[in-house]
Formats: sequence, structure tokens, C-alpha cells
Amino acid sequence: MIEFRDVRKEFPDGTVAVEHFSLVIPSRETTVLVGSSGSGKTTLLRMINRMVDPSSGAVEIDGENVLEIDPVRLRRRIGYVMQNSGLLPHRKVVDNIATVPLLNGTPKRQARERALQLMDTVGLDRAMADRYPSQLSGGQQQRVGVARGLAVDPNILLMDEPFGAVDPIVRADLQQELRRLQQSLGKTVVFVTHDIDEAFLLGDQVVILQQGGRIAQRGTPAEILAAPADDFVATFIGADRGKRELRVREVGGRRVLVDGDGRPAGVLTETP
Amino acid sequence: MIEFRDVRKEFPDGTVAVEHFSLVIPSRETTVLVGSSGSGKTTLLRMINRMVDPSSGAVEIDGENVLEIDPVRLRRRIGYVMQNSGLLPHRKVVDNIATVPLLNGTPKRQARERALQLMDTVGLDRAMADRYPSQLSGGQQQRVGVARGLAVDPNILLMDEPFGAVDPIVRADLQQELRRLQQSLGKTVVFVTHDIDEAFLLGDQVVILQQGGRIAQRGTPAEILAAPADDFVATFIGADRGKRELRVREVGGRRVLVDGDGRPAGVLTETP
Amino acid sequence: MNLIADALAWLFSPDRLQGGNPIPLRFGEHLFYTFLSVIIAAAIAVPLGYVIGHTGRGRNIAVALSGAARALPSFGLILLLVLLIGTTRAPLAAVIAFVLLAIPSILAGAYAGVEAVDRRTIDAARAMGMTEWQILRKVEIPLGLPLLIGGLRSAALQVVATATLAAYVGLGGLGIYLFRGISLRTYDEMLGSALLIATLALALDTVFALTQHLVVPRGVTAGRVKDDRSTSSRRRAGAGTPAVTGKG
Amino acid sequence: MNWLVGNLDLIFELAVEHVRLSIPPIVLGFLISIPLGWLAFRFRLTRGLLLTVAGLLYTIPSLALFVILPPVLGISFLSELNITIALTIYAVAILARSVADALDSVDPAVRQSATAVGYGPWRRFWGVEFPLAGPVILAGLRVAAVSTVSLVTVGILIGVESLGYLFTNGLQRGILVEVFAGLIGTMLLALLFDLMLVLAGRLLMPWTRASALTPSPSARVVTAVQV
Amino acid sequence: DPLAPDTGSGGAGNDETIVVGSQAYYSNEIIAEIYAQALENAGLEVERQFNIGQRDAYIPSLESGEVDLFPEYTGNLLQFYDPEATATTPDEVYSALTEALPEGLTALEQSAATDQDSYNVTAAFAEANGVSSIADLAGIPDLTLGGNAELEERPYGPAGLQSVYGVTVGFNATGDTTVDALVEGQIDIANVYSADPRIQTEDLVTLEDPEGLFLASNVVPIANADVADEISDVINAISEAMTAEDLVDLNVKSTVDEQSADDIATEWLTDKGLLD
Ligand SMILES: Nc1ncnc2c1ncn2[C@@H]1O[C@H](COP(=O)(O)OP(=O)(O)OP(=O)(O)O)[C@@H](O)[C@H]1O
Ligand SMILES: Nc1ncnc2c1ncn2[C@@H]1O[C@H](COP(=O)(O)OP(=O)(O)OP(=O)(O)O)[C@@H](O)[C@H]1O
Ligand SMILES: [Mg+2]
Ligand SMILES: [Mg+2]
Repeated sequence: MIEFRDVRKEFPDGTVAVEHFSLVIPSRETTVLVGSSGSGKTTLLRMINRMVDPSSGAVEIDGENVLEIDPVRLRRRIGYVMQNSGLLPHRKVVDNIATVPLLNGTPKRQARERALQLMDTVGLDRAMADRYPSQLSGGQQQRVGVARGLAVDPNILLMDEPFGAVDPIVRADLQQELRRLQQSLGKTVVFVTHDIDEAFLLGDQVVILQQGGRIAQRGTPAEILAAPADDFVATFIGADRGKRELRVREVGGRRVLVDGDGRPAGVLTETP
Repeated sequence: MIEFRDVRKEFPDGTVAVEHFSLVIPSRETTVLVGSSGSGKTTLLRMINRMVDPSSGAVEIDGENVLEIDPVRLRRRIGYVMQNSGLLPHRKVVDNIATVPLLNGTPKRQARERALQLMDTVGLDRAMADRYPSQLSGGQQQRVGVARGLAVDPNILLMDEPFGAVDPIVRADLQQELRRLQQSLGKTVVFVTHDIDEAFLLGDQVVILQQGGRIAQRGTPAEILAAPADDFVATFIGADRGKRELRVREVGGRRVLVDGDGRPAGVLTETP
Repeated sequence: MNLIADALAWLFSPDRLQGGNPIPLRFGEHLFYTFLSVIIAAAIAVPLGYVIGHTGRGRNIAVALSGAARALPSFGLILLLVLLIGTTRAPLAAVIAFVLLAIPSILAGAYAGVEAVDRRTIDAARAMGMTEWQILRKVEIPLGLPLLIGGLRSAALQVVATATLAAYVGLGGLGIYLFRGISLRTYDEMLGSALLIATLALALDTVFALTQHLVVPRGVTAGRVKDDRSTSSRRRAGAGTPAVTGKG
Repeated sequence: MNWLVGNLDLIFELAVEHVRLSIPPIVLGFLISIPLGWLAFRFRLTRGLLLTVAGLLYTIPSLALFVILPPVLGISFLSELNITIALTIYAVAILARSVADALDSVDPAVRQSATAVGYGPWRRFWGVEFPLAGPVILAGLRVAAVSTVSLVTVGILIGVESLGYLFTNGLQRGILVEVFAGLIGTMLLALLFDLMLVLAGRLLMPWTRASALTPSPSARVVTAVQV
Repeated sequence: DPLAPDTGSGGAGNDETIVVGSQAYYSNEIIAEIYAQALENAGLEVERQFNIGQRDAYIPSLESGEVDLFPEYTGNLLQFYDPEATATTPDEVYSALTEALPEGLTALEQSAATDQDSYNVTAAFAEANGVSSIADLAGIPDLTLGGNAELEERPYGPAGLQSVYGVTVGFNATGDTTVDALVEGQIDIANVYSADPRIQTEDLVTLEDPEGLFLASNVVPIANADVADEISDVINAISEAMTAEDLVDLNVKSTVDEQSADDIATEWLTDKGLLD
């Protein structure tokens, strides 16, 4: 369990990124922080592995304040996946995946063996092991990033818009892959995105943030959709534009669900 | 009306970007070309204003082959909006918008007056007129780009992923704005995106492209959704993942529509 | 530091205004050669650089050329040209050498300036219906100006340095004191004139730096709205300054 | 031509001497520039100061610097040390900026991600930032090396022998070929240094050779414009 | 003190190696090379420090023992130590020089070969103005003298011409291009070393110097006193053997035949039977 207790972060230049933020992130589930640019998602995520330290308040992992853990040791225990993968361009794929085990002193041979297994886990052909990141497609790079995040078998996996930069089709693939992985691995995943659809797709718990890290609403996707807490949430999830208010229309003998603008969202398969 | 007749484009390096492409783009409607990266969308769009000339086949505007029109004159008659706006960084916003009228010899005063009106049209505060592009946010820059595209009151507006680089919330705003504009202006808009949701939102006609500019399916959004032509289209629009197959579930007394994975997509407002 | 005091005494002695080698004369010569050569070189290199930058053609040749120019020892080049053209036409030989040495930096400044303009901006300009000439004149030249001035700046400094060496073949200029000082081992003269030359170079550099600063188009300097942490605003490393060419 | 045939040994000896004079400034300049470039990269304030001073020093004509340095540093005018120091200063002036720019060019995302996976600052610098800065540093090093080789010739004017000897001696004796040989010799040496650096770069930075699977977006834009 | 010689190499303390120096002037370098080869032939260890520049640059090194042996010219060197010197004939100059040399430096035997500053005009100029001696220049208006930059400051420079011969000249620092400048008419009078082959090849007229503005300047080896005895036999033999014609000849070999100093020296020593 990760707990934020009345956390506040003011950057040296005076920007207050987050204020009065409290949240419990349950273990072995996926929590998605979603919000528009500058709402403090990244800042919050990074407080967990001490890439950012709170100005006041506390972040605890299983009851232990992270400030009492040496940052380098802490980070080596927590998986971190970010947009553009953050791979080391000068290391081969397999060495990228093995980075943290190697930093931890795992023998090279063993680390590489584990890295190859992880490539299977994330659905990457082992033939890519000796390529450099630049020789992979964006989607493949993200898979390597996920594999690297899993390399030390961490309990916690932090993901900062990991699929933000890839093509929608590949993104849908990666999202499915992550769901599959999560079902079998059961990590505590904290996922940041600004795409509400992605948040609804991946999150067991979704936290919608406003500027300054204010929580606009927190709950399961269905809860949020069924009852948006306020206008902000309604706008954010598109409910105010009628995007979420679907009506049924017959097109070519099938019942197509269309939104307030008459734009189709899907096909109805089963009547209540 | 714009018509592509069996168009083919081979670049000097041998890449065949588009082959056997034929399409009619009706006037005063929005046609969206959608497809993943490298499918030839940009190439096709740029054939309309002769930024790219076809290797064979013909592109006609109202029955006239564009190859017979002087490219510079042709381009001044066609609005073009692209990702990252392509604004001139050393010109103020108002001068950027007025660029083409000024090139056409419109007196400076008149051109600026019209530019200010256009700022209203696209929802930009006139106070920004004297700023430089770098002093605007990404979304504002795109609005300037649209205003510039409209400056000569063209019949045709080409838009190449115009909202690809902005934040989803701003993007939703710009999309709404464009719909509103289009309703009142009635231009022939050719819009390129690789986001299927955007295509369904904006397109009167949607053309789904595969590599090499092969048309996988063409039709209204509802037609495509109701009957995806093949597996490729089904995958592309998410139908194969059950994303488009919605079922109704009761949550907190409301009827929430959920997809194959149990992820909510909207709320049902009206039974058939 | 006593030597420096002597050097300054030499430099500011009233004798420096009289005799066969008054400083104002030599100073004027030095500047004259510098500006003459830079102007001739610019007349050749700027149009060429614009053509290369605009069309992208001949770029590899230009890059190779400026690379080779960096390796060219300017002192040797002058002596070679003097021998080729004739010792008595040393000024002509020297000016040719200066022009040859100045061309690569100016060329690099001109084409790099054009090239550094965001391709998307140019693409948009073309799509709007600008002619190639308009693209060059209204977009590429104004946006490339700072880099061009940068090129002129390194060219001028290169020539100032080389003109110093040209005193060896009797060209005059400020180098004359330096060589005489070295031959006679009169340290006040040597150091005094070295300081004078360094000052001239620094002053010229400052003037160019200010100009370069002034010609940056407004809007390029205008502050970003916020958040310049974003990676997109990072400039390509090295794109800011045209390649440094050799020095004398 | 007569001269050339009879003086191949001389040219060779001078070339060896030239190389010997060229190496210390390049190596020293490189070593000194790493901490300086890092300082300039890390702290805005030092950056301005450092790069300005470097730029000013680079501005001073070489012969003038050869003359100004001895009294400032209290070394002998005739001494080879004088040339070595002056040329090291020029190399530092080029390289400190290169190193700073190079460190700047390292994708912040990569730096962040290295920190996030648990690199300490020291390891991160040597294991990630420095190697990734490699290509840009190499570019600076090539400029510095070539310019050093070319500047060594000026040393002849204060009596330090190199291929520059062929310039003055050739002029006195009126032998065109001799001056020409000096010129070509110097350029060949510069080319040799350049080539070795490029090769060293290939060897030490294999990832830069790996061709990207898909052309980068910017590369595509460039090609698109050439239609 | 930057004028102090470098103590990095050579030095008087080093008995094994004889450091031979030379000016940055090809002719001087040939003589130095002859010395060096002869010493090597005699079984001594030799280090060459050629190309040290002008007299003012290398004398300190010689005095300090950084350089052990240097080919010099009697008149010029005497004037360096004693600008007021009045001696003119070779022997007078030589003996005055031995007096004037500071302790620690020894002049070995002088040679018959001379290479002294001289004023030259073109044959056409000589004929047109009827000059054969420097004295004849007096009264000719708008004369320009050309030579190294430092000539302007020398006692025999413009000031000396004025005071000794009443000749008024302007000055142009033509450096290594002096002869060409004369031929092309940029200057009227050129200071050329008397052994310069171009005096013949370019058909120049060397003006007589009846008042002894220039001192006789014979080639003379200057040695550090510490090594003078050790090397005197070898070096004196060279001075003995070298004639004025030899010197011009050596210079011709260098500039016209483009031979290297090394070859020229070996050839000369072999011809004179000084190598075994
Ligand atoms: N190092 C920093 N120094 C100063 N301000 C910062 C810093 N990092 C973040 N900020 C500011 O803090 C606020 C929150 O930033 P944060 O990066 O957490 O937002 P985000 O929700 O992740 O946004 P995005 O979706 O754009 O990634 C923003 O206003 C940002 O400008
Ligand atoms: N100037 C060019 N030279 C060579 N190949 C090109 C050029 N422009 C485009 N291509 C190639 O043509 C194909 C189609 O490119 P195009 O830019 O039209 O794709 P797109 O659908 O717009 O892709 P994206 O979504 O990435 O913008 C690609 O394979 C691309 O690499
Ligand atoms: Mg973020
Ligand atoms: Mg495209």
C-alpha cells in the first residue's frame, strides 16, 4: 500500500505543483492518475520513488516514510516506465532490460538470461536482444521499457504516460498487453495518463486531478461515469458534450449507439 | 469536388507511398483520411495543393487537373493547416494570419483588419494579435494556424493532423470549434488524422487507409461502425477488441454501457 | 607584471604616433585588409550559401570545404600565394589568402542559417503559396541572419589573426611590431603590439556579437509562454553556431 | 620537385615533430574541458562566464597569444611549453563549449530515466551522460584537433619547429614546392588526426552506427521538402 | 622572466652533448649543419637547435650555455655588443670582438668567408644615377631603403646612412621579400647579405662602403667557453677551409639546386676532405 498524507510540493521557482494531496493506493491493483497537463500527475508519481521529495506531508510505502529510504536503493526496488521509454540509447536491448540487476551486482550472465525471459513476458522477439533502441519501433521500445521496469521483480510499477507517444493502434495493443500482464503478475501499478479512455480501460481505481493535484473525483470507472462528481469531471469525461450520453440508432440493420452529436460510439449487443 | 483518379506516387528514393488510389471528395463536406503512420495520408493531402505531384494518375479540382494550375496560385487559393501550426516565428500573430492576403497584394490595413476578424472566428482573443507565435500555447498556435488557413476565404481547407500535438482537453475544444466553424462556413475540408475517434467525430465521410494508400473502407462513421468491411477495419476501429460491442450494466441506478472488457463507454439515455 | 607595464608604456608612448610606423596607420591598414577581404568573401559566399541552404544541393561539398579550410594553415597559405603571385604583389596575394580563408565560415554561416530554419515552417510557407524567392527572402534570410552574422564574425576574426602573420611578407598592419619585437627581442614592443592586436580582435568580436544579438528576429527571442522544460524546444546541439573555422 | 626528392627525410622528421607538438594540447584540452564543460552545463552562471572567457581567449590571434602568455605565466618565450599552453587554451576554448553543448544534448528523458532506475550521480555521469554526449564531444574534438595541427605551424615564428619550418625556409630560398609541401603535409596530418578520431568514435560508440528502423520524423520532413 | 632561456634541454652542465644552434636563416643553418656533422664525425654527441631566430633571440641562450656553438658573423656580432665600434677590417673586427665578447663565450678562428649586410641597387639604377658607392646616393631625392623590420633600428640603418653618408632614405620593411621588392622597384636600396646568390642572379650592384658603415663580417664560430677547447680543432679546420666563394656556392646549392642543408654540408665536408 502506498499512502500520500497531505502532501505539498513547491518547486524552487515557486510553482506549487501539488497541495493538500492525500490518497491511498491499494496494493496489487492499478491506480490511474488522470488529469490535464500541469495537474501534477508526474510530480505525484515521482514522489513515490523520490525523484521528487515533498515540501511537506509524507509519502509512505507499507507504512514506511520514503524519506527514510536511500533514494538510489529505493529506486532500484521500484519499476519505472515513462513516455518515450527512456531507454539508454547506447545500450543494447538486452542490456537495457538488465540495467538495474546489473547495477545491483547481479552477474552479467544471469542478468541477461533474466532479461531474455522478460522479453518473452512482454511479447518481444528474442531476436531483438542485440539491437539498439533506435532500431526498434516505438511500440517495441515501450515493451522494452516495461520489461526493464519488471527486471527486478518490483512490487511497485510506476508508469508515466507510457503509451503517450505511440500510434493509436499500437497503443491499443500495448494497453491490452498491460492488462494481461497485470492479471498474471498482480503488481501495484500507478499509472499516469491524460487520456480518460485509457484511464477507464486500465484503472481499477481512477483518480481525476485538477490543477494543483486537487482530486476532482476518485472511484472505479463505472462509478465515475455513472455519477460525475461535478462539472469539471463531466467535462473531462466528455459527459457534458453528450459524448457519454448514448442513444441507439438503426444503421444497416444493426443497433449503433450514437452520442449527443450523432457520432457513433459502438454497437449495442444486448438489451437490458 | 476533388477527385483522385488512379493516382500513384513513387518518391525519388523508390518508396511507393500511394498506388491505384481513386476517391471523390464532395464539396462543402468534411472528408477524413485516417490510417496509421506511413499509410500515405499526408502524401495524398499534399497532392491537392501540389506540394507533391503524382507520378501517374490525376488529381482534379472541379474537373480541372491541378497539374495545369500554377502551384503558387493554386496554393494561395487553398487553406493548409498542419501539425505544429508551421507559423512564421518572426512574424506577429496578426501578420501570420495575414500572410497570404499580403502576398496576394491586399493592402496591409485591410489584411490586418480581416486577420483580426478571423481571430474572432477561431476564438482567439484580439489581445494576442501583437504576440509572436512562441508566446502562445500550443492550442492557441493551432487556432492561429486555422485562421491563417481561412484568411483568403478558400473553398478548400486541407488539415494535416492539425490537433495532433495538443493536449487531449484542448484538442477536444479545438475539435468542437472546428465542427462549429464548418457548420457555418461550409468549406470542403480534407482532414488527416490517425485517431479513429477524431475521424468519427469530424468526418462526414471517413476513408480508412492501409499502407500504400489502399482504401480499406469508405463511408459515414455509422456505416463503418455498423459494418466494418474486413478484419483490418475491425481492428482499426477497435471492434475486434470488443471495444465497440457495448452491453448495458446498472451502476448506481443508471444504465452504463460497458464494452467487452467491462470497461464503461457511456450512459444509455434512451431505449430502442 | 613589470613587463606589462613596459608594454603599456611602449603602446602609449608618443613615439608611436611618429616615425615610419605610426600606430594609426598600421591600425588602419589592418582594419582595411580585414574589411576588404570579408566584404569580397561575403560577396562570393553569401549568395552561394543561400543557394546551397535553400536547395540543399552542394551541401556536402560545402561541408567538406569548410572542414578542409579548418585544416589549412593560414600562414602557409599566405606564403604560398606570395611565392605564386610574386613577392612584390604581396598585398594582392595576402588579400586572396584572406578571402580564401574567410569564405568557408561565411558560407557555413549562410547555409547553416537557412538550414537551421525549421523545415515545417518552410513547408508551411510553401504550402501557403510563397514562391521560392519569397521563401528565401521572407523566411529563410531573416531567420538565418544571426547565423550568417556569426559566420561573418568568425571570418573577420580569422582575417584579423592572419593579417597579423601577413606582416611577415611585408604587408604592414599591426603584425609589423610583433615581428620586429620578436626579431629584436624587445619585449615591450612585442607584448605591447600583441596586446593591441588582441584588443582589436576582442573589440571586433564584441561588435559582431552585439550585431548578432540585434538581428535575432523578435519572436525568436520572445519568451516561451511557459514550461521550457519541454524537450521540443531544445535546439539541436551545435546548430546554434556555425562551425568554427581555423584561426591564424 | 628536386627539393621534394631530396628532402623526404626532412619532411618526415618535421611531421613527427609536428605530431609530437600537436598531441599534448589536444589531450590536455580534452581532459581539462570535461570538468569545465560539466560546470558550464550544470550551472547557468558559470556557463555564461566560462563560455564568454573561452570565446574571448579563442579570439586572440595565435601569434599574439604566444607572446602574451610567457610574462603572464612566467615561462620562457622560447619554450615549447609556451606553444603547448597556448594551443591547449584554444583547444579548451573549443572543447569546453562542445562538452557543455554535448551534455545539453543528452535527452533529459534518458537522464531522468537513468535516475529513476537507480543510477547514483557519479555512475550516471560516466555510465550514461558522458557516453551519450560522446558524438557531440567528438565533433568538437575533431575541430579542436584539426585546428591545433594547423596552428602548430605558427610556432615557427617563435622558433618552434614543425612543418611550419617549410613555410619560412621555403620563402627565404624561394622554393615553391617546399612551402607547398608544408601546406599539404599539415593538411594531411590534420586529416589523419581527424580520421583517427572518427575511427575511435566508431569503435567506442557502436550505437551511433546502428541505423534507425524508421527514419526519424525530422529526417522525413527534410526529405519531404525536397519534392 | 620570459627572456631567460629555456633550461629544459641542453645546458652547459651537460658535458656529453654539444648543442649547435643556428639562426632562422638558411645560409646560417648550412654552416651550423657543417659544424654539427664535423663534430659528429669526430665522435661527439650533437644536438641541433636550429632556427632560433635573430641574434637578439639566441644570444641569451648562448650566454647561458643552453646552446654551445653557433655560427656567427664578426662585424654584426661586434656591433651587437658594442654599437659604437669603429673597427672595419676583418682582423681589427675580429680582435675587437674577442675583447667585446662576455666571459664565457669564446670566438674560435674566423673564416675568410664573409656574409655581411650590404646595400644593393639594381644595375639599371646604378647606371641611371651613376652610383657605385653609398656616398653617391647623397642628394638623390625620395630614396626608399628596404630590409628586415629590425633594420630600421640598426646603427647602419636609416639613421647611420644619414649620419655617416648624409643620405636621406625612407624605410620599408620588406622582410624576406627584399630582393624582389628591389627588382620590382618598390624600394631603391636593398639590404642583402653579401653571400646571397641573388646578387649575381638578379644582376644587383653592391654599393661600396668607403666609410665602413658596415663592419667586415666574417663567419666566426662562437662557442661556450666550457666546450671551446674540446671542439676547437674540428671547428677551426672548417673556418680554415671555407672561402668566400664557398659560401656563395653553398647558398646557390640551397636556393637554386634546392638541396637540403644536410646534403650540402656533407658534400662540402667531403670535398674538403674533412670527413673520414
Ligand atoms: N522541476 C520543476 N520546476 C518547476 N516547476 C515544475 C517542475 N516540475 C513540474 N513543475 C510544474 O509543476 C506543475 C505540475 O507539473 P507535472 O509535471 O507534475 O504535471 P503533469 O500533470 O505531469 O503534466 P503533463 O501532463 O504535462 O505531464 C506544472 O505547473 C509544472 O510546470
Ligand atoms: N519525400 C519523401 N521521400 C521518400 N519517401 C517519402 C517521402 N515522403 C513520404 N515518404 C514515404 O511515403 C510513405 C507515406 O508517407 P506519408 O507521410 O504520406 O504517411 P502518413 O500517412 O502521412 O504518415 P504519418 O501518420 O506518420 O504522418 C511513407 O513510407 C514515407 O516514409
Ligand atoms: Mg507529466
Ligand atoms: Mg502525415
